[in-house]
Amino acid sequence: MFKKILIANRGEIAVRIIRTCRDMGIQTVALYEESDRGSLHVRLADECVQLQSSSGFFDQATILEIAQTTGAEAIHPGYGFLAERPEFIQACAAASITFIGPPIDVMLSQHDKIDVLQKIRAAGFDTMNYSLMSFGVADFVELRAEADRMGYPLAIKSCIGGRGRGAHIAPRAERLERAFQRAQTETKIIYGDQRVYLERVIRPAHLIGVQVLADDYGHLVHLGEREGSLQRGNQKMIEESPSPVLMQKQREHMWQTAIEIARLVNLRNAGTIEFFVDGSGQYYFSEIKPRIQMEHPVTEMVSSVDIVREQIRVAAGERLSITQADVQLRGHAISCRISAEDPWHHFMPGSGRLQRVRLPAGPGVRVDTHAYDGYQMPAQYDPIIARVIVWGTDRDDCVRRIQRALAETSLIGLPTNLPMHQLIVNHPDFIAGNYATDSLQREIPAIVLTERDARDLAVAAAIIYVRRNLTRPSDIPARLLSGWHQSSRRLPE
Amino acid sequence: MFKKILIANRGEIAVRIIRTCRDMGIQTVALYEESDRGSLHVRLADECVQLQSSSGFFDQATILEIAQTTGAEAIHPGYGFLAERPEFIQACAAASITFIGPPIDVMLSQHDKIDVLQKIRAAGFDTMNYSLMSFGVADFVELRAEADRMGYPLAIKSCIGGRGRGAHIAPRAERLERAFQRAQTETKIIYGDQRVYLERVIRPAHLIGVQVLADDYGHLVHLGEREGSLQRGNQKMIEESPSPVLMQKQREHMWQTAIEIARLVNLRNAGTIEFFVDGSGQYYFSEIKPRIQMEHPVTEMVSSVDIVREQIRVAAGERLSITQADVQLRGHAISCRISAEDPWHHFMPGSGRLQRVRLPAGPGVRVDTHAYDGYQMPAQYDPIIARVIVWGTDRDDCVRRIQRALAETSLIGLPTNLPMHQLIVNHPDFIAGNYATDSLQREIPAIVLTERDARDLAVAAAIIYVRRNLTRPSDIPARLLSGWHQSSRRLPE
Amino acid sequence: MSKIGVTLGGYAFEVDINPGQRMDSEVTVQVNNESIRAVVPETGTPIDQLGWIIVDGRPHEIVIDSELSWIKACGGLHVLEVRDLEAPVTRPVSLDSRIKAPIPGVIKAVLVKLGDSVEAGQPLLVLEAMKMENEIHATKPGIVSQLAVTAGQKVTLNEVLAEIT
Amino acid sequence: MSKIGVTLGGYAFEVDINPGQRMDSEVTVQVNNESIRAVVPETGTPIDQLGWIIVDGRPHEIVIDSELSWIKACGGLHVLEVRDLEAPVTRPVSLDSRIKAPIPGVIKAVLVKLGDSVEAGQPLLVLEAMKMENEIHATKPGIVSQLAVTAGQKVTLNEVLAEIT
Repeated sequence: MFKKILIANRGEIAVRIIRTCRDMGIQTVALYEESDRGSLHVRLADECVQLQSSSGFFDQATILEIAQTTGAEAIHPGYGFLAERPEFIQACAAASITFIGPPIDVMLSQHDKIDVLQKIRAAGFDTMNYSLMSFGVADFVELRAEADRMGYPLAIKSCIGGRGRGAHIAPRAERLERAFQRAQTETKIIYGDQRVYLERVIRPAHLIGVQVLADDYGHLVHLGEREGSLQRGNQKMIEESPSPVLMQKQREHMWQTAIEIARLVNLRNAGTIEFFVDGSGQYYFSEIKPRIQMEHPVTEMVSSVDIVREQIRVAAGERLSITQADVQLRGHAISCRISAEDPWHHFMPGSGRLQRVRLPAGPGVRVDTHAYDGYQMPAQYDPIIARVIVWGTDRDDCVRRIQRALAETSLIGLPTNLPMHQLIVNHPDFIAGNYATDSLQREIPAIVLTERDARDLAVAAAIIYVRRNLTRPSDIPARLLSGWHQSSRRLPE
Repeated sequence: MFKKILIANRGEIAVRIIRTCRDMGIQTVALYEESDRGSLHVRLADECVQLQSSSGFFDQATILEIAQTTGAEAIHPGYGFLAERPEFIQACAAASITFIGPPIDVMLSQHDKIDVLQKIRAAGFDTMNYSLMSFGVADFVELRAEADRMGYPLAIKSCIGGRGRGAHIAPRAERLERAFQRAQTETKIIYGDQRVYLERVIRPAHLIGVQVLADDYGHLVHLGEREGSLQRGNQKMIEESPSPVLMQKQREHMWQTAIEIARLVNLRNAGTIEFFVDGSGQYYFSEIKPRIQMEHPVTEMVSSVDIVREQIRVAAGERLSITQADVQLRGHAISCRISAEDPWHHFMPGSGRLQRVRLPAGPGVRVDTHAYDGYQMPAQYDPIIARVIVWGTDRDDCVRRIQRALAETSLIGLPTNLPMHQLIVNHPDFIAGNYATDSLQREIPAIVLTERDARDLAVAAAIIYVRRNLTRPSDIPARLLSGWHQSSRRLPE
Repeated sequence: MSKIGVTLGGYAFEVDINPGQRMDSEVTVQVNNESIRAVVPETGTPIDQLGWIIVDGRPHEIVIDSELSWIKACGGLHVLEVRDLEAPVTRPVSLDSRIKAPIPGVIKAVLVKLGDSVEAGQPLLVLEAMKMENEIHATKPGIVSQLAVTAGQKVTLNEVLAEIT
Repeated sequence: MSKIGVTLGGYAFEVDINPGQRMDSEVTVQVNNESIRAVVPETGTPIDQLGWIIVDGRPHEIVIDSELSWIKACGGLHVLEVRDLEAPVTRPVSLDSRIKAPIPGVIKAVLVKLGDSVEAGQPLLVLEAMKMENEIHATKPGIVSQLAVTAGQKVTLNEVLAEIT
């Protein structure tokens, strides 16, 4: 087993990986950029090195050099950044450092999404409908012709596998050009490649992934499925396991398909086979995510398997610690991604100091976060603050628990999407398990205050107003002073 | 099911109970004394009422009145305070309010400890050796005679069942009188009754309790055992489940005995049957704890059963949600009680403001606490801050995880016993599962700093010293100013 | 006795407070002729970090904006309007009409001009930040009474971009 | 250049720091002729709430006493002695010799008298607090140079009870 692992990532996923390393008695090396030196992933590591170049976590050469200098035998890439870069995996091999994730052959075979879809379809599995060609910057005319042939709605996606980003949906022909432009701009920024392809969109649908683990000795297990249909802007907001829409027979059928597809592509380490499910219960292969996914903890909660630990074991050449027969899926888990995005302000990401952080706890609650009280959240990264995951004996139990857990969460200092999560988990459709990929496109009605609650809050506001005025000026931080006094002075008479 | 429950307790156990109530969709009423109005148990409840009288949580009449005024149908007493007061249970019944705990007949039958021991022994179970008589203030001569007859070491214990407090040990004859005086003083304060009895002490021994749940329909299940041998001053510091010293056959035998004893006393709701185990593996009934115990979460972690939920179900007249066949004990759990006691200062309890609180999290970690960043800890209660509980697939896994969880815990503002817990869980004897009731009597060697760590900390101290001197005086809070400047002025030349 | 007018969630309240009483523990106020007891955290905490308040025996987890323009509680964010009814001019002390930069970035486009009449939700500006273009919308209907930025201009967090009155 | 002497864990170090450099991010110091880089939290946090420091690439979770008399790190509490070697008189700025009340309570007994020679760990006083009698022990060997309390006296938190020199 490795003695030391470098984590080529930051934030909550780096903390998540460091925790398992410590649980396994493995030392860790953390990386950070100047503005993020107070992040918990730095504080919890055994060693840490600052990234100096502007490429930061994309600076492959520097990161490999740090691994060698610190004596790390392996690199865990987390998700994003270097998680799916074949050239990085090759560079690791050349430097005799183990890459913790699917090996190069798997990564290369997943790199071109059209190839993957072709291969899966040729093996007899249903896939989404897709364009056989890819389209560059100058190919809008060809793309439009293909789009009109395929029919709408359509997704314009990067040809390179990745974080589900850069995809844009054209609900009808008139929106195709705008979607094409946006997709290409973002794909270029994210993947450094502008080629896109078309995929037919099923709407409403369910996005369901089956977690698969595999070692080098031919052992392959699945840990059940996760439903990740509740998305906003291609980012999953809430995930759960098992899916509330599948019946047991469908579920088992999908697991079997996932295992077969994983065997087909010779998947090793950890990966997720994702499917779209339509209204009739038919499911279609969408893509393979050859990495740890942000939402993996719901699977850990229902399976009691530490997925990161299995990743490390497999990368170290060991066998999986479990067989399929050992896996007992128990109860239900739900996960909410709390991020510093302001739902009242077009989901603008925020940055700055978290003044007060109180995370939910108690029975059945797990929190993965790199944030803490006083943490200075830098502006340049994904604004995720924490993932709140709960377990319950069944879905009803689990839903009440996530309602409770979110109600006990307190984050002061930054705008967050916490109230939006609360609206969702208290919505009758969510409670009934009745949602799909289009649910968050619909307006979610705001909380209606009862008169009694409104009165309570009015009393609170009035007392706080008086108390603020009574406070001696020297006790008021300058930013408050200027904020309030200036704004009241500035109001027109 | 109840719609509203009053929690006649505070702190971490009140938070624990409120969480399960919320998970069940039951409203809660919290109680608090003025100095504790910011505690999390108040903040998380649906309603809260301030206790005005100096008897506080012992003020039975007021608490019942509050239950009636707020429309609470049941009272959960937690542990301590009113958890084992037969007269309170009777008063609840008279007021048509359900007491959540073993019913009056169980409580009365457990009230006199000598009676209990007699009954259990008569049924053919091994008990600790004990004195058949009780002793009042004036009975030292008789007590000494009985003690000399029984042999040492001996425990002098209150005749009334309770929190394991008020017990004092006389290792030999010369220490008997002092132990007698102390036991009587404390027993009077805690239980309002001075009668004590003698019990032979096995040393070293293991203190192991079997968690039992029972409903009114004759269903009785156990959830395995907990080892609570690591004690300081009769308070368990660290608990684990399963016990590291029992072999599977012993374990199952003890479970069976516990079930039989529970049936014998007609135990209902939740209770723990406690045994002492000697060096030869023989075990002796010690007492029945007819209430939720502080250390119950280790059992919840290995059994996936919410004990508070079962308590509430049973009290509401429902059946247990599980049968013995449903109970699957999986993996291993360890719990540490973090309290504001200063291990470098004779375990003096502290009070005041917790300036910074960062609790451990991530896979397999649960924290029960009423504290948070900025919480003003009152002086008049048990100084417990938090219970950190971890789960692992086996004991080795679990031990590494508790080491990790404690290492990531940060509590600033009060002295705590956290470093003592760290010493224990990193000690080779604890790692090997090789400990007993006398282990914490031995000196635990302090952490020896490596030269490199010492150098790092010296650098830290020097930088902090310079930085403090550079800080403008107006930025230094008055208490620091006076602390430092005065103390350096006051040092003799 | 201070008279404070508070509007939120479609309700309006007049709260009478005797500022002579201690404001660090128990406070009694009058609302619509009813006397209500509140329990507040001790003083010393900035108001935007208070965290909780107990009103009439109900504990509320709250986060309140330092300018009293919103309060997060009861599972949502509620826009507040607080007026000191005894101030010489009773204008709201909260409810800022200015549009501020929610994130540092560069103004890519200005979609309105001074004096334009706008609807709530209408795009005013495009702000590029974190590699994304973000439309800045009007928070309420009104007239663009101030436009503080031009296309290409860098803006810092909370910099005033425009004002709708 | 400031010269700071630091003793802890049985080791003694001399740390040279140029106080002219910024102390809010990266700091370079000399220890035993070795140049070491440290990374510290930004200024604005009271020193007893700092929480972390990175020295030579190793992050340490720390809690340090505001009087610099101890540091909690590496899984334990370590007694510190910090001397400013360039101060006119080089006495420790930390290492308080006074015994303070660890909890408010009542002095039940005074077990030593002024001028007594005591050993480390020897009981000095009995303090009753929270219904328990607590013995207050000497923290180091020495002479009782001050005795500020008598039996029956109420004491507040951190009140000086005695001094051992």
